[in-house]
Order: sequence, then C-alpha cells, then structure tokens
Amino acid sequence: MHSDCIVIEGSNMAECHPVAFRWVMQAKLAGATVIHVDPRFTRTSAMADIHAPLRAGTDIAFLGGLIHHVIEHEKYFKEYVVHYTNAATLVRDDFKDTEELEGVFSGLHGYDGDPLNGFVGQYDTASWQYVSGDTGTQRAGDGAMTGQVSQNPAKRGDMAGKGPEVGANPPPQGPPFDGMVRAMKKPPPPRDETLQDPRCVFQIVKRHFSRYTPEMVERVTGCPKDVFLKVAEAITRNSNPERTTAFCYAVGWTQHTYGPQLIGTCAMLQLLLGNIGRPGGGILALRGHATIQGSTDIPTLYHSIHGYMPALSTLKQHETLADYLKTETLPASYWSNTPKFFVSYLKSMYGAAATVENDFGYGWHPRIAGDHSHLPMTIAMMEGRVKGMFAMGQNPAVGAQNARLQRKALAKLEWLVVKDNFETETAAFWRTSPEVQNGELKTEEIQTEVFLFPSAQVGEMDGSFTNTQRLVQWHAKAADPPGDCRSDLWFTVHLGKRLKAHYAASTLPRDQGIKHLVWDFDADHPEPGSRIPDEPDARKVLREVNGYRSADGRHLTSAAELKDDGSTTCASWIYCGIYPEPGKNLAESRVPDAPEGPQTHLGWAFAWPSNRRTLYNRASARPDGKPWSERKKYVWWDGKRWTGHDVPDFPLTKAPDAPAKPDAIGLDAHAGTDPFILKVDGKGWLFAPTGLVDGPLPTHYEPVESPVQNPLYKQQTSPVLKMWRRDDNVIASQDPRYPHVLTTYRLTEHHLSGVMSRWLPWLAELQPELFVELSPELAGAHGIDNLDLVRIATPRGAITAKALVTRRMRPLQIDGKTVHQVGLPWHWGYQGLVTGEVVNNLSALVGDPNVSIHEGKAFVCNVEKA
Amino acid sequence: MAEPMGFFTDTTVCIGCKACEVACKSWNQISSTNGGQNVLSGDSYDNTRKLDGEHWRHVKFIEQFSEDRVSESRWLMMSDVCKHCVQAGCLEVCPTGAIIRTEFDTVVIQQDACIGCRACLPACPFGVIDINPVTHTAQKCTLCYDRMQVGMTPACAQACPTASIQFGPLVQLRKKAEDRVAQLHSQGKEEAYIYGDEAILGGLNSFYLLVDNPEVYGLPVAPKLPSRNLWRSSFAAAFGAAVLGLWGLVSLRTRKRGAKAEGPSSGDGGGDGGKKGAAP
Amino acid sequence: MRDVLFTAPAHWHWLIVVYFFFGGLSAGSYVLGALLHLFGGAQERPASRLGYLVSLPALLACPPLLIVDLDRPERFWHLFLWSQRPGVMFKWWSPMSIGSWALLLFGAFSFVSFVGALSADPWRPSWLPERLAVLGRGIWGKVLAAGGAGFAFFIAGYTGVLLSVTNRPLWAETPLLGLLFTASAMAASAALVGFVASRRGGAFVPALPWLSRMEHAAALLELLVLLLFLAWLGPAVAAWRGPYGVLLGMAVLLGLVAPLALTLVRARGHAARGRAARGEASGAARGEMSGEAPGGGHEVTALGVGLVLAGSLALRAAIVLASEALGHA
Amino acid sequence: MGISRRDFFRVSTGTALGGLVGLGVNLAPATARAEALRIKDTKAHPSVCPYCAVGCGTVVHAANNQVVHVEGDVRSPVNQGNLCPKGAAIYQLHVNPNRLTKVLRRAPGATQWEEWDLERAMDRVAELTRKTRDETFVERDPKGKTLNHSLGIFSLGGATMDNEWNHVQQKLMRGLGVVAIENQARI
Repeated sequence: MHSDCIVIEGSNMAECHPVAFRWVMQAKLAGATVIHVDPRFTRTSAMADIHAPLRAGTDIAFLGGLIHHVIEHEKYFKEYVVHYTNAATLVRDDFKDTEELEGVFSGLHGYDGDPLNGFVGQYDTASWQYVSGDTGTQRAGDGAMTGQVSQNPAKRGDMAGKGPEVGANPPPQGPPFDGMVRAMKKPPPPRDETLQDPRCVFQIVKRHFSRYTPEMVERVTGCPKDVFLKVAEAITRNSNPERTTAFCYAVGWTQHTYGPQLIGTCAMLQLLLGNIGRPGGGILALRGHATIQGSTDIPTLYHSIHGYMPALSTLKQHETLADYLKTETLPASYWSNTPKFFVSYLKSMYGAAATVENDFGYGWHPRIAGDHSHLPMTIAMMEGRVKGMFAMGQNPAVGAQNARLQRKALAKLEWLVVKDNFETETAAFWRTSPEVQNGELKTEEIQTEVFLFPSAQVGEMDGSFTNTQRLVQWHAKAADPPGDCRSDLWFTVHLGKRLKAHYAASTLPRDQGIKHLVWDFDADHPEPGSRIPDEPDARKVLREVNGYRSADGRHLTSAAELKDDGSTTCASWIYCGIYPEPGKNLAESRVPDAPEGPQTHLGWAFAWPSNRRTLYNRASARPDGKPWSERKKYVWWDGKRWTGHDVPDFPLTKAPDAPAKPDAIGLDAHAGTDPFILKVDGKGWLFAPTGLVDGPLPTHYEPVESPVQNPLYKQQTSPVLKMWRRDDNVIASQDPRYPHVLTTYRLTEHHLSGVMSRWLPWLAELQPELFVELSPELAGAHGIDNLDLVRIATPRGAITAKALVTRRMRPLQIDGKTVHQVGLPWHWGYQGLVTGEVVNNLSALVGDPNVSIHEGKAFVCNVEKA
Repeated sequence: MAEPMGFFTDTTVCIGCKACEVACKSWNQISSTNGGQNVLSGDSYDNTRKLDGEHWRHVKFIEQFSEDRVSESRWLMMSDVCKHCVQAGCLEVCPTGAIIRTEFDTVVIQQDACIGCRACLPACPFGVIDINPVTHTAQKCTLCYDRMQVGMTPACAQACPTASIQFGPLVQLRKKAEDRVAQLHSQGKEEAYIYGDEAILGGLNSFYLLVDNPEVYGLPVAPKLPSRNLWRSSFAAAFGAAVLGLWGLVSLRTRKRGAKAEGPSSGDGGGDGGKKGAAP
Repeated sequence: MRDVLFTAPAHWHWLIVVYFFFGGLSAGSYVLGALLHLFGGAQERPASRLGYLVSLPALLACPPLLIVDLDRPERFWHLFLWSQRPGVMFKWWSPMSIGSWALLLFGAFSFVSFVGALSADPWRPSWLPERLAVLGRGIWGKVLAAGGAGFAFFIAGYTGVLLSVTNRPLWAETPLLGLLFTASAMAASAALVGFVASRRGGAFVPALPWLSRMEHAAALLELLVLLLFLAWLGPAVAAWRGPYGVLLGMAVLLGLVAPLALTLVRARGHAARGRAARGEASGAARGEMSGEAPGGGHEVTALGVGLVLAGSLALRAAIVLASEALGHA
Repeated sequence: MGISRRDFFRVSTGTALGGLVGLGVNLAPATARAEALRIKDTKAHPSVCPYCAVGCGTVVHAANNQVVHVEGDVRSPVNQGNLCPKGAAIYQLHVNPNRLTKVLRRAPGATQWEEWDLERAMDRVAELTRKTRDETFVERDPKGKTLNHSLGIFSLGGATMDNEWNHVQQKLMRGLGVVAIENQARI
C-alpha cells in the first residue's frame, strides 16, 4: 500500500489472494504502477498497468535481465548496496562461475547417496566461500535436510549460514554453552567497499548476469523486448530513497526445480534496488493455506524442528547435544542463541525427565537419515516401505504430483487415516478413483484399512493460524461440531493419550521418548454447554509453544528470557511472548489502530518474532540512523534509541555508529549498520556462500520438461535437481510428441484440491467444470472449438477437459520458434458436488534439491480434440 | 425518511473474484444453480450467467483482445446488481403491492406478499428479477434492507476486496464517482463515464463507472419504464374495440335495412326458415 | 443491440397462451352476443344468447389457468386484497392488477348473462327456472349487455396491453398488441359462435351472415394490424426465424388466409349455384336438396372454425413464446 | 436549486400516478417495513478465514450451539471486513448436507464403508499406530549412529489445521520416532 511500484510475478494475486490484492489496488489508486509478469493474461493482468507475458519457468532469465539492466545502467541504490549487503565481501579465488563452466559452478560431482533422495548430482561448496571463514565442510546434498521450506526470502539462507562457521576448538560439553559458541567465532571476511575488486560479490554478480541482455530475455522468455524494458524502467524509476518497489510472488516461483533460486534472484534484485526492510518495499510471499506459515514455524515438516532449527540428522554432526549445538550455532548473529532455543525445546518435549545429566533427553529424539519429504515418501509408499499414513486435512490423491502414482501408492498401505470435512478423493481412492474405474486397481484386492474421521470446522474449535505475514491470529469456538466431528486437536491429543498409556510401563530404551513425552493438554474444566467434555485446551498447547519457567510455570514474555540450562521450557523461541501471562493470549488480541494511527496495528494479534511487522526494518533508515526520506520514514534512531512505527528489528539502544566487536558473539558481533540480524555478517546476501546446494547465484536453467534448448548455457537443467526415474514417472524434453508448454494454476473460486470448495454449492456453481485454456491459434491448429472436449497428454498420462479458447492465452516466440502454452486449473477430482479429471495425473515427481519443492508449473504436453 | 442509499460500482477496479455473489448468498441464504452442479458456460469465467432469483449479484466478464494482443488487450469485469431505479418498472407493474420503495429509496420485493405472477420480470429494463426456485417468489437484491436498518453495510459491498462496490448515501457516492471519473480522465482514460445518472429512469440508485458502451456490459443504452406503453397500447386496443363495435352496429343496421329493401329472396329462403325456427 | 434484449423473460408459456386464447374467446363471444342483443332484431336474439352461452364456459377456463401459472397459487387472493393489512388491492396502472379485477367483474356479467340466456334456451336444464330468463330481457338485459360488453372488450384487449407494458422484445416495441388481440378475439369468437349457430341451425341461423361479416371484418383488421406490427418491428422480426415462425405462419395461413379463402370459394360457389338456381324452376327446393346449409353460405364448418381457432391460438403462442425465447434467457 | 431532478422525478411520478388513485392504494414513495435481522440473537465470535494465508478476520455468529452466519470482521486490519468468494462461503463449511458426521471405516478388501463408533475407531488407530511403529522402529543405522526412528508411518498435513494441532502432531510423531512428517508447505 505504501509502494510506488508493485511487480507481481509468479503469482496470480488478484485471483488467488484477492483480499491481499486490495492493498495493491489501493496503492494503484494512489498512483502506484502495477506490473504483472505471467504466462497467462489473468484477472491480475487485467488490473495491471503492464502485463509482461513470458514462458512458464523462465523467471530467472527475466529477473536476471532486470539485474543486468540495473547494474549495467548503474540504477542500483549504491549507499544501501555498499552498507547493507555483502556486495563488497570477497569470495575465494577458486570460485568458478557458470560463465566459465558453461552453466555450472565449481565443485560439481556425482551423487552417491541413497537413490530415494533423488539427487542427480551434487556440489562441493568449498569454493563458494568468503575469502576467510571458508572451512567448507558442509557437503552438498545435505542441503535437502538443512534447507528450509519457508518461502520467505528474507529468511533465505538464514539458518544455513551455520555450517561453515563450525570451528574445531574443543568445547565444553554442557551448559552454559556460551563459551563453546565464543570459541567458534571467526573474524569477519575482508571487504572492498569500492566494489572494484574482481573477487568481490558485486563484480561476480555483474559478470554472472552479463549476458542477460534484453535481447536474451526475449529469446529465452518470449517477453517482447519493449515490454521488458518498460518493466525495467518502471522498477528503476520507483526504487530510490524517496520511492520503493515491492515484489509479490507465490507458487508460480517456488514450484520449480530451481524454486528457491528464483526467490533468491528477486531478493538480489530488491537488495540492489534497496527495497528490503523499507516500507512499500520487500518481497511478499503469498501462501496458500491458512497456517502454511504456522505449520512451517511449528514444523509438521521432517527437516526442521521448532523455530527453524534443523531436524536432528545422521547426515550431519548431530550425535550428541554438544555436536548438534556446535554444528548449528552461528556465533555471530542472533543465532548465537541456538543453545538456549534448543535446550528449551527439549524441555518442552520431555519435561522433568530432560535433565543436564541426560543431555535433556537428546538421545531419545529421533533423527532423520535422508529426504523424508512428500516426493520420496511417495516412492517409498509405492515400494511398500511405508505401512501407515495419516492424511490430515490434505488430499494427495488430487493435490500431489503424479497423482496416479500417488493413488496407487495409497493402495499399498496397510492403513490410512484421513481426517476431513468431506469424503475426499484420498479417503475414497479405493472405491471411486480412476484407477479403480479403469480396472488398474481392484477394490477387493486393496488391503488398506481406511478410516475417515469427520472434522470440526474453524468456527467449532479454538486455535490459531499464522498468516503469510507471520501474524498469529486466534479463532474462537462458536459452536459444537455436529455428530462425531471432532477438532483435529482432539484427535491427536486423544491418540497420544492412548499411546502414552500403552508405553507407560515400558522400560525399553526406544520407548523412553514417548514415555516421557509431556502430554498435558486436558482442559481443567469442560466447556459449559458443550457436548464434548473431553475437548483439549488449545491454550495449554499455546502455552507450551510460548514457553514457561520450568520451576514454577510462569509464562515467558520474550525469547530473551530463554536459558540453555533447562530452567526454561519453550517449544518455539520465535513464538515466545505470544502468551506472556495467563489470560493474556496476544493471538486473541483484537485492537486495531485508529484511522489516524500508524497503521501497523500492533494491538491486532501477534506477529512473530516479538510482534514485529516488518523484518530487518533497520534498513528503512540510512546507515547514520536517519530515515532515507521523509516519505519512506519507518524506523529510525532518535539519538538515544531506535524508534518508529514498528517494533525495531534491531538492538534498541545500539547506536548507528557502534562498531562490530571482534571478540563478541551474537549481535554484538555486528556493527550498528548491519540490519540483517539473522545473517552471520549482518548483511543482505547478493551471493549465498552457504545455504543453497544448487549454486551461490541463481542461473537460468530450463524446466526438466521444456520444448526448447537452453539458449543461455550448454547445461540444460539444474545439474543437481531431484528426479525419480521410473516407468510411471517418465520425463520428456524437447520431444516433438509433446510440443507445448503446460502450466497449472488456481482460480479464485476454488481452493487447492477442492475439498473446501467443490462440496460447497455456493462455490461449486461458480466454476463447475475442469477446463483447459488454449489460444485461438493453438485451438485452431487442432480443430478445437470453444467447449469441445480436449485430450491433454504428458508422458505420465492423459486427461480430458472442456476447451476454453481465449486470446488471454498467447503464443510466444522462443529463440525463433513459436511456443504455445496450455493452461489447466487443477482443482477438480472424482468426489464432490462438481467433479473433473485430476490435473496432477499429468505432473511429474521432480523436485528442487534444496527443499524438495516439486515442479508444478512447467511441463510439456500435447493436445488434441477428444 | 432516511437518506437515499445506494451502490456505486467502479468496474475499473473489479477483479472478478465473485466475493459479492457469495457474500450475498451467504447473508441472504440463497440456493445455487442446480444445487451447485452447474455446467461450464464457455463464456470467459462467467458461469452463473445472469442476475436471477438465485443470483442477486452477478459478475460479468468481457474479453477484448485484438489478434496481436497489443493494440487491444482488456479483460473487463463488472459486478451487476439491481439498479434500485428511482423510477422502477417492477414497482409499477406489481399487481399485489409486494414490491415497495423503502425509506432508503431502494426497491424491495416483500417475500411474504409476492404471488409469483412474474409481471415484474419482463418489466425490469435490466432483466434483474427472476423467480427463486426454492421460495417460488420473485427475488432480487434488497440492498440488504435488513442490514441497512441496523446500520450495517450490505454483504456484497462489505466483502468486495477492491472497493469496486461502494455503499453509502447517494449524495456522497455521486461525488466519489465524479471524482473517480475526473481522476481517470486526468490519467488519459477519457472513455470512463458514469452509467445511471438522472437521465436514466430518474437516476439509478445503484450506478456504475464504465469504460465502454453500455451494451458491452449487457446494459441498455436508454432503459425505459414499461408504463410508457400503457396509454398508447390501451388507446390502440380501445380503438380496435371501437372500430369493431361500430362495424358490428353499422353492419347490423345495414343488414336490417338491406333485408327490408331486398325482401325475401331465394338466397334468404333458408333465413326465413331460421326465423320461423327462432320464433317463440 | 436493442435495449429490450437486455431484459429477462417472464416465463409465461402455454398456460398463459391458452388463457389469452380462452379469455379472447369469452370476451369476443360476449361482445358478439351483446352487439346482437343491443343492435340486432328479434330474429337475432337466439344467436345473441348463444354468444353469452359460449362466453361463460370459455371464461371458466381462465382462472384455473392463471392461478396454476402463479408460482405461489395459494396467494392468488393478494391480487384483490392487501396481504399485510385489511384493504382492497387495486393498481389501475398495473395491467395485471386491473386485468384481474376486470376478469372478476366480467365474470359476474358473463355469469348473469349466461343464466339469463340459458333460461331462455331450448336446452334449458329442467332445474333452471325459466323465469330467470328475465335476466336477459328488457332494459335490464340491455344495461347488462352494455356493461358486460365494455368489460369484454377490455378483457379482449388488455392481454395485449399487458404484454406491451413490459420491456420485452416484440411485446413492448409497438403499441399494437392490444389491438391485435382484440381483433383476433373477435374473429375467432365470430367463427366459434357462427359454428355453434350453424350446428344448431334453425333460430340461430339468421345471425350467420352478420357473424360472418364480423369475422371477416375482424380478420381483415387483424391481418392489417399484424402486417403493421411486423413492419413496425422491422429487423426484429428475425425473432421468428425458427419454430415460432412456423407458429406465426400457421396463425396467418390457417387463421386468416385459409378461412377467408374458404369462405370466398364457398361464397362464389353459393353465388354460382344461386344464379343457376334462379335460372331453374324450384330454386328453394333445389337449394335444400343440394345440401346447402340454410345460412346462405355463411354457415361455419368444423374445418372452418378449427382453422380460425387454431390460428388464433397460434398467433398468441407465436408472439408470447418468440419473445420468451429472447434476451438473457 | 432546492429540488433536485431526482426529487422532481419522484414527485412527478408519484403525483401522476398517485393523485388519481381512488381505491386506497398508498403510493407514498417510501414504505418502511421492519425486517428481522438473522443475527439478532446470536453471539459474535472473532475468528479467522481457514482458506488461504492472508488471514482475513471473520466473525462467526452462533446461537444455540449452531453457526448462524459468518462474515468478514470489519475491525481487522488485514481485510477490514472484506472476503474473497471462498471466505464468504465459510458458512457452508459448517452447515452443509454433504458434511460427514460419523467415523467411516473401510475394512481391507471391503467394497463399502461402515460406520464406526468414535471411541472404537480411536482405539483401533492407536493400535495400528503402535503396531506399525514397533515393527518398523530402528534404533541405529548400519554405522552405529543413533536413529531412533520409524519410517513405516507417514504423517501428512498441517497447513490447513491449527498451529496448536501442528504442535501436538509433530510432538506426538517425534515422540514416537516418526520422522516422515510433511505438510502442504512444500507444495
């Protein structure tokens, strides 16, 4: 809303996040330029001043072109770049860029780990390090276990900066761990603030993108050069001390085999333009589920534990508590507090049984041993290695990649528990799936025992969601759910009680974890008037997440209170402070600012961490602490302390001219001009020496399935992506049988796999049937008329859909050749009021090497009249 | 009487999300086409097709793309609704008094009075009204009469994410609309104009900012009241009645005279027989 | 695009078409009866009564059709009384409101005239007191006829006005439908009454020539108005491309052209035979022997009335249904 | 300028028609009518939209343990009462004839669902979980490193649930040793 220019790319914001789009429209009414970069002309494009069409999956080339433009025409925000980014930092001499190695970086070699992990190659990242601090021991491939899933680029690499900092000094083995952390401290790397040294990050970036010219952008993406230049002109005109540009993205960026790199490209561009940490700037991730952020923070994700701490892993030095802390603690930056966070987490798991003597129960905690994410687990299910599955409010029979394989894998399970509001495709796979209909599976032969538990809905239970801007909001129970519908919390708490009862008497070492698991969520008093007297108390769960003093149970008020000696119990350090005292649950707080107030609404719910609304907001002031401009004033130094419209994301009394303390750990190791407090060097990263396994800089690779040869490099696709080569997961590229680009997307009127929309008459009627969007040019070539049934085929399968022939789709000229794009919204399945074929039957199991995000947006296909 | 209230729908900021359609249904508890089991229309993203008894709000989609997608590329969207005309055709023809003008100058069909005669359906110049298949009465937007009475915003306007639908006192809305048109004109969008000023049926209490001809949005250029035909049509009918009546009278008289003058002829021989038969 | 094409159809289908048809017949028959009653001689009194006798049965079909057509039939009384408070519901500028009242009042006239006529009819049922014939006699009878005829003309024409007072294509684009329906009602009624009179023969015959002339006059007027109507609509007549055009063609051919032609042919034949008969000796006997009806060529055959009635129905159907199929259906 | 064209229109229409009416029809321009407000006797509960991650504030109106109406919370700085079509349809998530209210269980090889008692189903799921966990639990990898995990159970879902559920689910799974825990955040 404070932006002067808003670029929406990789997102169909008006359709998928209409209410967030209101702020875009308000900015537009106030004069902002709105740009939409997208393969299709969508409802977002309809509102934009500029619609730049491009081929699905070529966004790195587009953004790289913008970076090239910004550097080439010296449009970057010099003062910001020099002080707040690592542009001046020097990288090792032996680093080799893609320009030198025809599309790959130095350190590439073959992958020799478990094939289930899917890697096609891996990097040794040693050469990517800064000139000093370059221990470079972290092996590529581990990235999939350490890389986080978060789509928030502001956090990109935050956690990951840890590996190389690990020192060899002998540490003490128990709390307090400060000494150990201090011993790991390294001196900061050398910098050249003139940005002239060829080894400095700025020069590396400049060389890396030197061939991403407007002409090349047009060749690769199909976006006409004049349109691209209009975009470049708009964002550079609107990025300076007076003005800011914002980027908004969603899964159009993440769901690629280079998804995290794509976000990284944008982060680089925004750092160069000085648009991070400033009002109206930044990069907004638009996420698709109510608490997709919360379920990443409080991770029902295999690779991380609470608050973005990496899961315990046999692939890293994690054998003992001290090993873990040594590996995962960053001595400089806020992450120096990792021991406090982690020990408090262990206390939340095992309570009084977690003692100094037993390393707080560290030995009971399970470890990961590879990639246990959805893609490889699907393969494992198919191979019979997984026996039981809980599918809780998720519908992989429609929503997962290569859904045919997914459903066949379900049939291999011994048992499946589904919890949802309706009979989902996943719950009904054994009776109504296409595989049963066509005889590939026989119901009588499917040995899976299936349970379908009916769920309570949002108005029928207490609980909280964390939105895409980290705002944690409580929803109150308004009524009992009907019949045997129960809250999800009820299900898991009562399942846990049964299991704990079973293991209560066990003396086996393997059962000690579950035996000692703290499981005290029963309500003190049943809710008056409710039919469900044994409903757990959601606030007790939140209290455990927030944390309390181990001795007397007093609620903690901030992460600063956390200790590494077991005296504090706190599941999630980032949520600490959300529930500072009994009866004061800040997620329930509902006090908005008055219309004349600062409009940061600090009284409305709670934003982690510490109720802060904009991260890294120190960057909204100049190095000397004054606002960059009156117009873009947000957080500033008033001579004594940091103040402003938001909670400053910086030590409150650390002066702008405070120097970094060479021997200190934590934030004292940063200077008063280092805004990025979660980074080891306090800088925004234009070059990622660690944290990414597929390169320190983003590079344009073609999607795994592409109709064209990569015009930029000899290397066609990411050399380290994840792929599972199977007969039921065949990949085709530059294959004349599949000449068109296939992209999938969502519509305003439906929600994801449709469970929450296709069963609702009000929504079902709005988009009742699956359709395929085709340009008149492509439809004409195949003799297809509007509403004709069309067969769309990929190497994984074929589906039929009704044609929606529209000029909103347009053929593109790619490297001298006409490429058609085919669009399919993927909300339909074989259950519900309105049904349709499952679009994910067409998609493939391929993933990114950092976080195993699948490719969802760019495949190849053929179409014909059915 | 309370202040006249209405809607100002700025189609230039409509994102076609259809929140208005659903919010309307949710508040007013309206059923869906065939219980939700609708069919794809093939007309852009519009599958509810029109305003009717189950759709009191309806979003239209108009794709305007030239072959090169450069000289013309627009996707117009518009949330349509009852216009709450100052001179309302439906209100005129309703034979039961079920349709009333409220204290907010809006037009409401009282559901407990409507008999489902459907006279108002063809009377509306905008085709807004239709029978609801559940209640079997004529239905259309009430401008959330019940919500207005307690000071709440109508459901659609409250839900609208981009303030394309604005609700308020008409005086303020007309001012806002003028300002918005002026802003668009100053940005070089000369085609923007207001549809529904006083020239149309005395003013539409729900009016629109459009950027193309009304027909493009499915709106009549010069909507009229049905009663314009009342007198002339009645006179024509009366004229016909008079002509035929007079003709009957005259021909009866001439027949009598003719019959007397001609006397019994062979041709009327049968007639005589008839006369005899009819004699009491 | 014409403004009327942005409107919604009323879902007035066959029930309404049939109502228009019966309403027209009832009204037209009453008007014919009243005209004969008021301006005819004693020899036309039986035929006049026949008009009344036809009117009421045709009218009786109307209320059920109308009420069944309502989506909330149980509330039909809202047409006459306020539903939410005591009071009479009447909106003179609403064709349907006034039409409802007119139908009610015309029903009263038609009923009384019917009773009067039936009491005087040879077919009077035995339970009906003959003295009730007084209802149709004298000055009272004339007043009744005059009042009833007024309402009857209203009923004949208001249905067209009702269609005009909308914003629908074809209906609201000319002011002619009231006139057209009036003429059509008169033509059809004349054929119907003429047919019944022909069948009953005897005392009903003397009115036949006049009925025939009425039919022809009305049919001619109808044809003229229809042509004017189509000309007025201009390119909008394209609406009758398709099945409703067939209906309209039927209306014109069956209802107007064919009966006129038939009559013409028969009249010529009759005239020729008349000339021939005059040239021979016993003309009257000859005429009777030849099987000629005694109406002087004005009698109406089953085929003739069938064509006219079918045409009248088809006309209404063509106009109502063609419009219904237009606009944002 | 005291009378606007609008008023003029209304007045002229009103008198042209109303002045001639004789049978007691009130043609006064406005008829006020008391409408019953659906949410008059309900209690408003602050809530959040369960669809996407924008986090629109909603208000759930309920009475007699029944959800009566759901709409946007006008106080919320996130949405100020706005909703998208999905958010506007939240009511039908709650009140919907297609909604399940009984536990369904399908036996291996069966062709039909059967309704099960809730407690019985919970006992059975606990039993299956325990059995699979115990059968597939691995304490150490071949190199002797601690694993303490079971890969025989896969827990999927969470992004559409509550934070509190996510906490207890991942806690229970990790307590048992289940590490294959996933949700839509990767999607």
